[in-house]
Amino acid sequence: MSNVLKIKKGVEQGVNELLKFLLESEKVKGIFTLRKMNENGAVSYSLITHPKELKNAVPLFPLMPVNAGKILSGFTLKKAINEPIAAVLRSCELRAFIELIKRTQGSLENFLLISSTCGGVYPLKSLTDGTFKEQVSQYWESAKNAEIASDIRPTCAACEYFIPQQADMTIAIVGKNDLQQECSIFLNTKKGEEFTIGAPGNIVSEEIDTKETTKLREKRQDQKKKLFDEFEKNGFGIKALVKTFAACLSCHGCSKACPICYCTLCDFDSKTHEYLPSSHEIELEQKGGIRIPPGTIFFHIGRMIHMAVSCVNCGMCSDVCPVNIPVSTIFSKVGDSLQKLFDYLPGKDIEEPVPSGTYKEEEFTEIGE
Amino acid sequence: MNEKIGVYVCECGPNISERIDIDRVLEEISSAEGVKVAKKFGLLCSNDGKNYLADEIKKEELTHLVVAACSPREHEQTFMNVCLEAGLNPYLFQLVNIREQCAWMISDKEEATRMAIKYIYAGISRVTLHKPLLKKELDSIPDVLIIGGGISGIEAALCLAGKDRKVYLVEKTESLGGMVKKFFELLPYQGSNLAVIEEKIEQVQNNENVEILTSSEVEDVRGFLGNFEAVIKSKSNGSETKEIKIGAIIVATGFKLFDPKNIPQYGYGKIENVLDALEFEQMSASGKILLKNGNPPKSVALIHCVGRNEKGYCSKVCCLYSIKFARHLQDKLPGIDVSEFYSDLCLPDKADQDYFEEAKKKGIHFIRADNLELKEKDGKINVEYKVAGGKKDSIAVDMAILAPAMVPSEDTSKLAEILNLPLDETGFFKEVHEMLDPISTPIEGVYVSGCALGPKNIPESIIQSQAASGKILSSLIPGKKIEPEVKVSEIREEFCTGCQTCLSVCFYGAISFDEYKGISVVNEAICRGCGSCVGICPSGAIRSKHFTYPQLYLEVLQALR
Amino acid sequence: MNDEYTPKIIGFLCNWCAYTGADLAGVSRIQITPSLRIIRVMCSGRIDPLFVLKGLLKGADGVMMMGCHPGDCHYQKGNYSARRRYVLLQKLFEDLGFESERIGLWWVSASEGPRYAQVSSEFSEEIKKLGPNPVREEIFI
Amino acid sequence: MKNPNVLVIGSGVAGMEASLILGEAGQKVYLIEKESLIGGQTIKFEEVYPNMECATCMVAPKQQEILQNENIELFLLSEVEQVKGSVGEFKVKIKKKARYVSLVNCIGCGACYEPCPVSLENEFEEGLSKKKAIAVACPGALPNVPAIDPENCLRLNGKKKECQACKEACMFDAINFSEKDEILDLEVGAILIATGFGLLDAKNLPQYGYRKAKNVYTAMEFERLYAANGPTEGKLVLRDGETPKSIAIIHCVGRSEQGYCSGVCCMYSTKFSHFLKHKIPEAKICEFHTDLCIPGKSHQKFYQKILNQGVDFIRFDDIKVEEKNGKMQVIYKNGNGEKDKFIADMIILSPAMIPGGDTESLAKTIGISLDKKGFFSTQSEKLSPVATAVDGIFVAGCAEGPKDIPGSIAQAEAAAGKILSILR
Amino acid sequence: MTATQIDSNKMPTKGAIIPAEEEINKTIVDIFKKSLEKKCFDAILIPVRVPETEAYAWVLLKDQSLLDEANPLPPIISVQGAKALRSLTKRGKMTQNIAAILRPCEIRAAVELSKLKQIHLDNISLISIDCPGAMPLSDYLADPEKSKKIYKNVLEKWGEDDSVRPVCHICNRFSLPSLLHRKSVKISPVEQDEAKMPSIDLHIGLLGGNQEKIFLIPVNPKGREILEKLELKSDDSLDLWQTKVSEVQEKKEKIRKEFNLELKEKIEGQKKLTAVFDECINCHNCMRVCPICYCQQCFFDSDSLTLSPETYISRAEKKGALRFPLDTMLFHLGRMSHMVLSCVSCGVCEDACPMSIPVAQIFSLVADQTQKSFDYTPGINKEEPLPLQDFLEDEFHEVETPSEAMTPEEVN
Amino acid sequence: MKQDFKPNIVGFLCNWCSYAGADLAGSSKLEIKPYLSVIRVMCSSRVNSNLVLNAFLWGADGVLIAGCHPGDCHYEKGNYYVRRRFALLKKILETLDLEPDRLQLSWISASEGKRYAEVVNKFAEDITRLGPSAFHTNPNI
Repeated sequence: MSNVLKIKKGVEQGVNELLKFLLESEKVKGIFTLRKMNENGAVSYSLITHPKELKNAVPLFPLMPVNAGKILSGFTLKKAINEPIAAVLRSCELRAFIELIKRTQGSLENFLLISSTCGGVYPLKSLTDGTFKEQVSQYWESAKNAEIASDIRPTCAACEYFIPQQADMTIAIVGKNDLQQECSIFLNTKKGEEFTIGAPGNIVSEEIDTKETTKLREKRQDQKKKLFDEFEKNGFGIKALVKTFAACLSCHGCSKACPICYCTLCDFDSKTHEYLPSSHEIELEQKGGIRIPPGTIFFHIGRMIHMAVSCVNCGMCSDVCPVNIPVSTIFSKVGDSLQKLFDYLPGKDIEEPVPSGTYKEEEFTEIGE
Repeated sequence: MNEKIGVYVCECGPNISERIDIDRVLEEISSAEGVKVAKKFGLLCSNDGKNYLADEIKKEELTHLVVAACSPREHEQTFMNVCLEAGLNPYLFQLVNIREQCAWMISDKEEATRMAIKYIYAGISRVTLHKPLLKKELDSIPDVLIIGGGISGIEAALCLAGKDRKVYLVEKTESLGGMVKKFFELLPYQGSNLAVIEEKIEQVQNNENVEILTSSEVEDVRGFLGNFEAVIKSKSNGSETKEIKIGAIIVATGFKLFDPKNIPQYGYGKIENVLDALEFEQMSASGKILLKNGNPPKSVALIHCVGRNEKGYCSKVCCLYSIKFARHLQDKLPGIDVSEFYSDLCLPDKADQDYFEEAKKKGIHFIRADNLELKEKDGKINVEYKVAGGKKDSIAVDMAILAPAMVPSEDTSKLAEILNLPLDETGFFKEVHEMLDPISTPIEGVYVSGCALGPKNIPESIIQSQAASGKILSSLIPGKKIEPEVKVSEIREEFCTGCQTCLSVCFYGAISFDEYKGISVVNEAICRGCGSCVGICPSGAIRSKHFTYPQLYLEVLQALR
Repeated sequence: MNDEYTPKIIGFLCNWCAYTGADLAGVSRIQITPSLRIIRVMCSGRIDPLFVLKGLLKGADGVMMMGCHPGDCHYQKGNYSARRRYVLLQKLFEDLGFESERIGLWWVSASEGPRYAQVSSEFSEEIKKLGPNPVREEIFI
Repeated sequence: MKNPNVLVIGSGVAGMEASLILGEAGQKVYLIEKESLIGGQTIKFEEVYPNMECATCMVAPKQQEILQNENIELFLLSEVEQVKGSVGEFKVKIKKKARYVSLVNCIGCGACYEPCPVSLENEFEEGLSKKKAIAVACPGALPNVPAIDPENCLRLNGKKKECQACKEACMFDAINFSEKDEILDLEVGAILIATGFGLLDAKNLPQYGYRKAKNVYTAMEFERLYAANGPTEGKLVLRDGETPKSIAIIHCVGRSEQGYCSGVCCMYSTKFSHFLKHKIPEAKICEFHTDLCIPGKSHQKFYQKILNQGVDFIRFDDIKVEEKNGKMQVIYKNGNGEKDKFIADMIILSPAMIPGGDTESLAKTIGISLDKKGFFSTQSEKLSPVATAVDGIFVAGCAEGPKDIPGSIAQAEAAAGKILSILR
Repeated sequence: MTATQIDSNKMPTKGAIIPAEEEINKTIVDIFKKSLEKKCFDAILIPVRVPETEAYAWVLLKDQSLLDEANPLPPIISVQGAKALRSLTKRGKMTQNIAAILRPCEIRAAVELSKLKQIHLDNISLISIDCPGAMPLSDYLADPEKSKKIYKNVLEKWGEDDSVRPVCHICNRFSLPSLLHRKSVKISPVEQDEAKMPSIDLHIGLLGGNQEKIFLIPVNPKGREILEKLELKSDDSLDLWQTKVSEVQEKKEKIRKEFNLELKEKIEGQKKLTAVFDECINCHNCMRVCPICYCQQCFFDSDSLTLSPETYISRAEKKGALRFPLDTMLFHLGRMSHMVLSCVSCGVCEDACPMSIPVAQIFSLVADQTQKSFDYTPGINKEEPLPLQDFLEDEFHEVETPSEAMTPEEVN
Repeated sequence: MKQDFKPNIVGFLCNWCSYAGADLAGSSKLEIKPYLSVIRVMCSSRVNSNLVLNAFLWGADGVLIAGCHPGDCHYEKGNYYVRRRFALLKKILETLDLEPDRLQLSWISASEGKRYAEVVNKFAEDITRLGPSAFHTNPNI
């Protein structure tokens, strides 16, 4: 059981109320959250420092233009912030941020982390093809009923980690019947409680995990299985992969959008993987023909080797792919399996080391003998 | 962050203190991040001030120093020396100019204070990104390669060769002396002094510190000031090549004459007894001034400015030597009729005019004319011309001597390529700065002297050789190391894409391309730190130390406070 | 399948144990499979999974990784990391439907010349059974 | 053992260049300058031909270097009194006049000018502007420290002994009225003379109307007139404030009287046209010349460019300037012997370059000879164009004869080269 | 005349006319099969359909059978051809003779890259083809079958069907030999004419062929040599092709003008432009697929711009809010300033933009203006220097503050 | 136009000419409007488009680049390159109608203290007339 701040307002207004309180009471220097930019529905993350700008804040808006974990990492890369900032971000974004901090790509210090039980987000494409407005009308209803909202990112539909783990406060959405009347904010940490002292609303005690959340988790798990099965049905092995990645432009947009891919200069973009003309010619001699630029499969599997154990299934990679390759499905399938192998859930615990950076002497002992 | 920045504001007597509210400045900036102390002082550039600063650096264990005072052009060096003395790397210091460009320019105290605060903030945030730069010292070779064994090359060799400095004198032909050896007389108004030349050749031949390589050519040169390597190919020894190491190079490859055949109306090569100046020099040197038919000429036309318009410049020396020819002809063949056809007389040396006046008195005709045309007529040469006002006229003479423009010698462009030196529009080597640095080239340590740079008389050629020697003697001292510029450009290898754009804009040839790695490489010994390459590199792979992007970028940010 | 077929196998051997072991096999004149091309690395921990991946995608029929036995690493811990990476790689191959049998990791000490010969010829045999790596004919890879 | 120190007399471009080269080589250099600032004539120019570079920008870094180089000891307001000894061991006496302002204490703020009650003609500005008895020659002068003119300072010349307006204004205690002239003894191994040139006084040639007709300027006056740091801050105006609409530039002023061509006047006159054409595009400009002397590989091109811009070049045989009804006219005979005239608002004279004012006395002091034209003579018959007849004494720049800037610099570098060569 | 206008006197007038028996695509492919047979080339770089998919990839091939699935003019541009060439030759020149069949914008990008030392063109014969444009990647991927049909129509009705991407629709550089670069290069006048020609050897003319024949047009001696080896006479008249090229050109110029006027209206000014780029999510796909953006590491991806959080906070405080990711506008304008003079308006940036921002249209508009002011058309001839690596002493005075701080009038 | 608008102008000055010119303006006690912050660079050619754009997009109301007059560059050719780059940038801003008047390129020599003051004051006036840059307040930039 934990303390819950109840604000008698619809969840969206309620959160805004809280944010306004935090900023106006100068408990925080700024609010990092989604902000509406124009009438087309485009949103972006913004650091809001003036309460008047909060009118455009849409913290729970079901779109993810970028993974906020990546943004916060860049924000605190040089050093930690020295005054408190409240950051509103989704579970997978928070997990990504924590994964990055494990790699010293940022700092949690002085952040007040606000998250929510997540109903998923819509693909960015829905914004550009104009379907978003219609789709989003269903969103809150589905969340309330602990259903999978239709048309959300496939990876969201298959995400079972929608309850954030490391947040100071969690806004309950999934399965909350009274969404439109009441905003429930779970105060998970001492920090969360301290910051809400004096906030509007009253405190009660509740459990975040409910029957409803379990229901959604199960549905999502089913969906995941379905998704993975479908992928496997499409074929396995090198031939299938070639087909899957046939249209790949080698733009590497997936890696740029990926929160976990934090390298300044990606190895696959570096000189290491440039070919001498002579090696092209040798291969041409052997095969009669070669794809140019080469290394499409190598890049994707290589990237997988580098980051799949930390993949948080946010789905950014699929969204930015100009040729609609289901990158996130493949990565979450492989990620899922590798994470199980090392019994590791990315972003769950900031103290837990990244599997590739550690080992146990007594593991996999059958190997190599 | 563990910076301990000290900020010191100089009152500069009343100059700053009366125009800027220093106390407010201090109050404002003392809370800036990383600032450990912020203080003011009466006059920091005074001895007291310098001692005070040095003490402060030590006492406060400062890691960075910001001084807000006058222009860096005034006292940057002064305070850098203070840092050195106090054991702080001088590049961890920033001088903020709040006098010239702030106190003295803005009369409103409030505004001046506001600007001063901005500037100091910029200095503080910039200085935190400063890197300690270290002076580099490179060994250098004092030896010198001189290309060209004419009067220029010989003079330079004599000036430079010494116990501790060897000179390689490379000459393409079989013997030293160059053009001047073909003359019958050197300086017109001082009598025949060819002996001086012979004496110099002998001196250089007897100098054990000069290695003379005749019938040789430079094939390849690599390196930079103090450390060049050159490959010399000798034609006489069965095309043997020799590699030498030198610290500096002087190019003294001289000139040749414009070929008058290019201008048919002078009839050169077609009409008998039309000579060019060099042919006449040699004829005179032989002592026999004769026409093709074996008779001495009775009348001679001297024609100036042959090729001047075509080449687009005046060769300066032709007027004087043509007068020399005229007087020589009068001396040797008394009674001869000599006419000089000129466009403008160019006699800029202080003694030239007298020499000319004397010639005029001796009855030499000076005719300002244009549109000259030489035609064969009755076994004589008919010179047709126009005088001012457009009147046509003509005279018939036995012999005509053309004074063609001086043009670059054959190998100039080839050598320019080997040495990576620029040529100017006229095809001569181009000096790095026509006014200020007339014998240097963009490649530090490579000098050009004499007519390889353009038309010149003998004393001027000698002066240039001595000048090049002077530059070398002062910059390449045996046993002393050379200290290249510290604030140079550097390449971040992994980010360089090898587009070579930086090469194209580097005036000094400081950047080369590493074919193997596929990246550009800065030679820090050559780079002067202008940052042109940084300005054009799209990826930011090249950056200039002490003026890096983030440093400037923080200044911009503070400017927008 | 052609009887003549000799697979191309790349072996990444750590300098201190496996490579010495291989040398020992040579000195002892033990017959080694001719399919194996050895690449020496200082430690099995240096074997970048990308090496392995690249080898396979460029047409190697098999890749062997060999290092010191656990606890014997010349650099104390390198082989533990290698083991994790190998496990990761193998799992990944399985997930993607690659023939994960084409890679293998063995601990071979400096004195284990015969073991070296044995594991390599066994692996070679297995690869032979698998046949040539299908990647070799793949143009659009 | 030869004394490695060098005495350089004159701090124009030649003197500076030689000092810097010698200084860089590690030689101790005593640089003597009779004025209160360094830089010589070049710093008076706004721009230089043929590339129209800004002279100040070119020279300022060198001036800074002179002031900062540890090997160069600068003596301003100083002259050579006596030279004894021979190569490797010259003994020199220098007279250093009092400046009355401390080079160490003064920071160049200029607070002292304002209160000074004396107003004088500024010689540096060719008399085109005024200055105070305590002043720097021009804005940007280096060192940026004023000097007091003792002849005109009311306190020092005794007219108003109690005046100390400047001292009161100075916050740095930089002014010291009790400073005295000093005699200094120096020992050097070699001496370089780089005392530069003067211009023939156009007053001596009455036909040009200088100082009679109102708007006749000498070349040097014109240089200052259009200099951005000059008396009008670069504004091109006549004495009455009008902008000139027709300008005559007369070359070869004094050429036949002096018996030589100065070699640079044609080019700098053309440069004036370039500038005038640029500033006052509609102005009519006429250059009067005799033989055009434009050697140098890029000079003819420059001349051609100006010619194409519509500047008239007229070859004259005979020329004079007259003022009639307030209008100045140039009356001349052209190359064909025809008489003609040109009405001009402004006339610029390009007078011959002559030896610097104290050349003769310096030659006597040092004990070396002058040539027929009054310049220092070199051993040109021995092909030693920078060496004088006395071993160890060299000459560079216009002290040796009329020269352009690169010619002076080359000679200075050559002299430095010879000095380094003999002193090693 | 500007480089984009057609000077029919300078266009090649003779070539070989090949009748197309079935599809023109097959005719072209057959020629290339023959060229491999006749050893005109050792290998060919051409787009090939990936088996069992609708995707196209660049393949360098020797094996003739691979040509069966080749298509020199697929309905889409997947990887920009210049990028493929760069991948092939960035580290040095090929030793074998390669024919590369690319669209005009791809060739031009390749020529620009060769100036930037990213492509070694030695031993590579660039073969261009009249290009009707390509379809938007997203349209094609949504329904390949339908798209193929549409594209057929595009090929038949040059310039009329606007199912192609906007930048293709307004492209006026669709036939390379019609472009000549204006500036003389530093070689002898005898070679001048040839040097002004685009840096291609051979051109495949489709215009004027009515889907019944194609024109093989040699641009230089090497091109003629190739035709000789193919046993083709190159003395057929190209009148048909020329006329059609001029006609389409005229049409396109008009469309382009109107289009750009409209576009300007939409994006011009601070507010509008900011709004256009508001939706940018900073994925940098546009830069990554851009053939001209050749940097190993984009400046805007590097650490040069990372600052401490305080600076961001203070920036936010000035405005009340600050958008993240930061500096997207800086990225677009900065990238523009880096590459726009070499921009060939190939449109791949727009294709790759997940937010459907009209990047290519904007860049193409700016490229038009900037290239005009530098009198530069990118990618025509490899000898022509890149504008920013070159200068004239006397130019662009209009951008300087007049050196007269005071005019004579003011003085008076 | 508001009375209290104090524009923020960033000026990149080359060390050898323009910075010296600015110093001269100061030592000549010429009055300038206190809106320009000077950033010293060794050569005007060091100023790349990113620096200018940075300043501009981050809210500078005006950006001035000043260098030696053409032909006077201390590094011989730098200012010719910067002029080209500047012409490009100006054209881009012009095409997109992004207030190109907020950028200025001036040649100011070491002796032109007066000119420096005039240029800066005139520019400040122009910018004041233009009013604050909208980038300054746009939270999306």
